[in-house]
Amino acid sequence: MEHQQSKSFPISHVIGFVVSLVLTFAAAGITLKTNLSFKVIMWIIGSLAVIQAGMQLFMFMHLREGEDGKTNLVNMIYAVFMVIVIVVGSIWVLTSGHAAH
Amino acid sequence: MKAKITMEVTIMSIKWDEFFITGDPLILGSQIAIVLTMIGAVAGITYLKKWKYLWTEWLTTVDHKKIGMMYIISAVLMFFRGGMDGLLMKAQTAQPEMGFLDSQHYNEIFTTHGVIMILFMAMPFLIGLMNVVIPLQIGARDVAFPQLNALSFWLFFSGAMLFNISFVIGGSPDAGWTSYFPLAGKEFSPGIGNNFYAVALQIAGIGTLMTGINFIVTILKMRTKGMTLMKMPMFTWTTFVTSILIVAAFPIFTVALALMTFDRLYGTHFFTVSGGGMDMLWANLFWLWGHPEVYIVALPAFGIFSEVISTFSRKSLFGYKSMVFSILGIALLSMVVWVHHFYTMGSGPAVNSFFSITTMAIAIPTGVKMFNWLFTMRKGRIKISSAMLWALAFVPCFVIGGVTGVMLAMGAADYQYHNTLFLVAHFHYVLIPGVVFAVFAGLYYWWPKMFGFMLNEKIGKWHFWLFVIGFNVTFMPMFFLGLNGAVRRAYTYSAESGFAPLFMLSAIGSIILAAGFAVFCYNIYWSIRYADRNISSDPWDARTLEWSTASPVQFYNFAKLQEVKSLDPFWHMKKKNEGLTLYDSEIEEIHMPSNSWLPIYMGVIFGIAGFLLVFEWHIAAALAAIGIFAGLIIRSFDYNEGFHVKKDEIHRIENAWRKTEGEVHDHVS
Amino acid sequence: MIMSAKVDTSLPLEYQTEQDRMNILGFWVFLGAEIVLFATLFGVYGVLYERFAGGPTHKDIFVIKDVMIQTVLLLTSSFTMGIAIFEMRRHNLKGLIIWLVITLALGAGFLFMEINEFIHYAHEGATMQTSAFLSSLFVLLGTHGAHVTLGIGWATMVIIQLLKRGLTPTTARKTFIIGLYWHFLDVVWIFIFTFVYLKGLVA
Amino acid sequence: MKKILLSLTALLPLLVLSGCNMVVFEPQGPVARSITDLINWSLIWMLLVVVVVFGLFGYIVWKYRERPENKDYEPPEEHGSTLLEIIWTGIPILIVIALTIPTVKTLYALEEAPKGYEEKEPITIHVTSADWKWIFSYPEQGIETVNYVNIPEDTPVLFKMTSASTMQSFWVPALGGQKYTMPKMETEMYLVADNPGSYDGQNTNFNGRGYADMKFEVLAQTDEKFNEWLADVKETAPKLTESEYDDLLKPTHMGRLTFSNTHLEWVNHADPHSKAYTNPELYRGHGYQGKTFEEEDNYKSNQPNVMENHGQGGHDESEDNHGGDHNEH
Ligand code: HEA
Ligand code: HEA
Ligand code: CUA
Ligand SMILES: [Cu+2]
Repeated sequence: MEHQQSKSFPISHVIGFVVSLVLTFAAAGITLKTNLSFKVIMWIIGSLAVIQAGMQLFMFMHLREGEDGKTNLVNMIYAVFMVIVIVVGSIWVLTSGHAAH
Repeated sequence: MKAKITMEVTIMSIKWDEFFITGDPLILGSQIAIVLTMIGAVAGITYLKKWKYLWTEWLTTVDHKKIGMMYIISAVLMFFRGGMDGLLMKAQTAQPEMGFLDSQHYNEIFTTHGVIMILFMAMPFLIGLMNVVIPLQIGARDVAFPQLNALSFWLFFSGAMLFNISFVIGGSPDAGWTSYFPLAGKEFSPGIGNNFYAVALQIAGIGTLMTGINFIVTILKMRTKGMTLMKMPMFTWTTFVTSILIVAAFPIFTVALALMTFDRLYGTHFFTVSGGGMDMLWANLFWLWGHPEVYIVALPAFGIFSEVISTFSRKSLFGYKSMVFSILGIALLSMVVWVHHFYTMGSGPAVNSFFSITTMAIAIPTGVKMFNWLFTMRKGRIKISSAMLWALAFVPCFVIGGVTGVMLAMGAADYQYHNTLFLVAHFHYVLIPGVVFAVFAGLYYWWPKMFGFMLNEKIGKWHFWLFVIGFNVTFMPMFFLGLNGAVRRAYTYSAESGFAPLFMLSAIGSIILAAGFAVFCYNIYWSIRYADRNISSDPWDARTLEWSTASPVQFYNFAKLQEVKSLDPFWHMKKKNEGLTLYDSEIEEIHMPSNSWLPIYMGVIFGIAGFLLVFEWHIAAALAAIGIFAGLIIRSFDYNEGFHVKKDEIHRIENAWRKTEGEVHDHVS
Repeated sequence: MIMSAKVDTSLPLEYQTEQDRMNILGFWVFLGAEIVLFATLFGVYGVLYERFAGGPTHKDIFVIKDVMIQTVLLLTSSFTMGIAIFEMRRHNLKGLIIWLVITLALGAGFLFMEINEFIHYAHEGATMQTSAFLSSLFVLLGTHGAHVTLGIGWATMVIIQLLKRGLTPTTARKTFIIGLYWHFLDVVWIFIFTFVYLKGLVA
Repeated sequence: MKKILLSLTALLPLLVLSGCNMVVFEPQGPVARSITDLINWSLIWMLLVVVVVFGLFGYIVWKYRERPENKDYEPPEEHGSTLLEIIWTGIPILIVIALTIPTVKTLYALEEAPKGYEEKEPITIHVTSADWKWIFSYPEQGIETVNYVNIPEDTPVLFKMTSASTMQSFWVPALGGQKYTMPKMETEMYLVADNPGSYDGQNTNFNGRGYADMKFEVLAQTDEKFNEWLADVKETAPKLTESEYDDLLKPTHMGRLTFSNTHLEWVNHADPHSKAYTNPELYRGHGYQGKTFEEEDNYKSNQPNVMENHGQGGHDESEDNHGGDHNEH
């Protein structure tokens, strides 16, 4: 609400768009055109994805806008915690012990 | 019964001879009873000309109090069904080699018992109480999204009915409430029984998820002036945290059930034996939801006990802050303990150690709550009312359940307890004191607020003693049976096992338990008929805002939205004699939402689509699903702004209850 | 709805009434639930992604060129949706509707590609029933695709309301919420792009 | 107060009734013993917790209950006590730590051959659970048994476990804890019996209609007797054929069987790429039947609900219609 109403050119959107395209192609390039190990590639492109998602959240979705901005932030942090628990937890549990064939 | 029906009756490619469950007197009896009840209900309502009343006052209502009551009524009915299942199981295992139920039948019964008790009894009972109480406790006029709230109820109701109908049509699910794969898959359960599980729970689960969202927003945004988070009543706090748990956990179940549906209906390979599926993945997803689920039912119960204990000790809650932090701690920890339900799956000592530690850690915040409750009572003046009795009995009983939980939590020891009756005893010792005692306490406590009269205290004590004694006699023996090697879900056992005396004792206990429940039903009946209607709006001398308005509560809850300065605001208002009177000048028009037929329509259409899907009649189900989309579109274009309550009407209603207030007698014996 | 509709005109349209603020907050909470839902699907995919059961593998079926086009389509649509909301905040109804329509067109393009992709997979003998890997792949992609489809239908309803009623606090709020939804689907796609397609194609 | 007394008095006769002969507290081998030790350790602490809470509860409720004399007593305003709250957070933390350390130790220890037996050459037995029977293969000895397993006393036995159908759990409470058996996977467990004797084993993980009777016997024998038995089996027991094995895997109850070869010759269900022996036709029960999906590797049977008698002591249970005759075993 701070900005925009007055501005006539959506500069932050354009920047966000360009950056997201750059990140996307960078990730594709790293995956397809380099000989890094699987692990390294996954860490790099994973981080790029997280950066890009964060950008969408803050620049396009105005996560912190309005009187509930803080609530939204806590909500998203909690959601990320859940994502880690579910994804990392499931994979850990189901590929340990006897399942590590 | 050995004769197999070979004649296939197929009309419109539906196998009618399989459609209705035949050949069992119990089920035939239920079928007849259901049809008769339905005819009776329809005839009765028609005769009394109550259709219009039913439709406008209940079926289309968006009033949180009425929705809450409908939840509670459904929950009591479901308790009855689930309790009958429990009694049948106890009858079957009362003696070795009993022939009362065969194994298939027993399997169906514990499955429906578990599902119904947790999802269609405990959940709606607690959600019902939340619905009635939360807006009142935070001094609001309704929840944030009243129409969504009605939709939640109707989806729950539709799911519950769909699940229950499996008893007489199509066949009940029979793979346990956990429905482990591969057993629950088409490879080993080709009948449609488990489709009922997948579809009915899905429908009800969506309703629950929306309840969670609704209450989060309600509590965040609709608290009355001055009520900061740290001034919220404890029941509001637990509801808030429970809602967060619902929103965090139910989507996992949604996915798990959807994948189950795909495996069963469309031949995918998530959990199957063939095609690379992984059975352990189901267990993992189920408990990722299932463990938080048990705290989803436990936390609101803790909130109810906090209110009841503090009110009847005439003291504010001891250690309010540490109570809040322990709720948050329990909620957070409850997301990272799920593996304790399958230590025996062999994920290795590192995994098992991690989850043993997180699980045992839950004992710490729970202990904090325990001691806080005890010290709330210390130096108090403990009034032993029916509501308080339940809270008192909760403490020792739940500690038994809790410490046996900690024993189960020790991964290595669990190798000996797992899937035995020791485990069954543990979870009944947490679920019954933790949930059932709590809803009873809540019901006795808030009954006058809901209906304007009290439940009988004397009958209430009978209800209490029978139930609590019966409960202990039923489930205490199971600990010892389990330690002696008796496994769960076995429909019978041999005479040589030596289990017989304890099983018999347990069966006797369940009869006492059932008697207790019957007394409870009688109490409701007696009180409706005979209880004094002339009671005060604050019969317990209570502490929170719901007691500052009329009993039964007027449809707009509060004529004037209060301002709150401290914890236990109503207590302090009474002490300081502040804010209790309403001046004419303070009355303003009140804006209220209108009734809507959409929620019940959506419930019905979801039920129909779900039913068709269960029977794998895909085209018909898809057609019904169009009705769902139609409902969504209609909702999108619905701009009904509600209505305004005129000042005169508020005047009239407020005068009516405020005038009599001084003249009533205190009914608590 | 309960609070009498006190209007705070200093805020953007969609935030002006208490009920609208509650709807927006409620939608954010709902998005939290959606994140958990997709996380579960990703977890399932992460567990099953090498269980081919003798069927086709990632490299047999993924076509990077098509995936890149899909990605660009969706990224662009997220950007145009941002512009649409930007126009809404400038009270430019016409601009809003134009950008919304562009967004939906891009979304439809994405869907078209995805359906083609599925048909292509089926031709390669890769169906939902073939293996655990493919079951989890189809359900993950399909859930996202179903969300996009729903989003298109929903946004169409909102456009009709905008045409009928113009920009009011209520229609603005509805538009804002569909905007959030649309961006969210893009966020999910970023992770599908990375952890499904790129991961499957790492040498 | 009365209620605690009541539940306690309910407890007493129970203890007497069940005697103290609860199988979990009478371990017959080092594995079970290590778990029992852990359980006993936990019981001490749990008893302490129970005593403290019950004591406090009884005292407080009794002392501060409302009586006619204290009707006028108005309780003080009290909001908490940091000191007390720290105490009842701290002590449980200590208790949890006291429980954690031996738990983790035992968890790790249970994965290995038990202490003191590391030197002894373990024998390996493959366990294959099927609906609703237990198949034991001795690959080294080349024999196979159904629903009973003989082991030498005082020797670590490594059970390599898998399932030919649903998920089951292998449990011999007198000898040790349980572990799941799952199709296309292999779990492992060591057990040792101190002395010759017969121990009950059973499935604890619910797997359908025949679950309650899915039991087996573990017979621990002296080395001599065990070798005698082995020799005897090799000489006299028939050979298992593939088609007999297919029949064996159908969902039935049966008595004991003994063979002088093992099914591992043609299939090891623990192999993730092994054939899946599933046939929904055999599991049709009452109620409406949905559509089932044919798998390539299913063993095809076009005769639903037909099961021949097989093997010695075979006891088949064909279609168990609803309301059927399950009570005769
Ligand atoms: C309301 C429901 C509820 C609640 C509150 C709990 C509470 C707990 N549960 Fe329970 N549980 C179930 C419902 C519940 N459970 C159900 C339904 C199942 C079985 C599902 C199925 O398989 O069908 C189950 C199964 C279950 C298992 C799986 C066992 C198995 O399958 O083999 C385990 C294992 O760790 C466990 C542990 C615990 C623990 C540690 C707690 C703790 O939260 C308890 C904490 C409380 C206390 C400890 C008492 C008070 C504390 C003090 C007085 C402080 C001092 C105490 C100490 C330091 C110890 N539970
Ligand atoms: C909140 C949850 C809850 C509650 C309240 C209960 C309550 C009861 N349960 Fe339980 N139970 C579960 C949740 C619950 N249960 C779960 C999750 C399982 C696991 C399922 C599975 O394995 O998949 C289980 C399993 C389970 C088993 C184990 C089955 C097995 O493994 O073999 C047994 C066996 O005795 C049992 C018994 C009972 C009994 C006797 C009651 C009693 O408390 C019921 C008391 C109520 C009544 C008796 C009401 C009816 C009253 C009457 C009919 C009286 C007449 C009235 C009038 C005339 C007005 N339950
Ligand atoms: Cu179970 Cu691998
Ligand atoms: Cu749990």
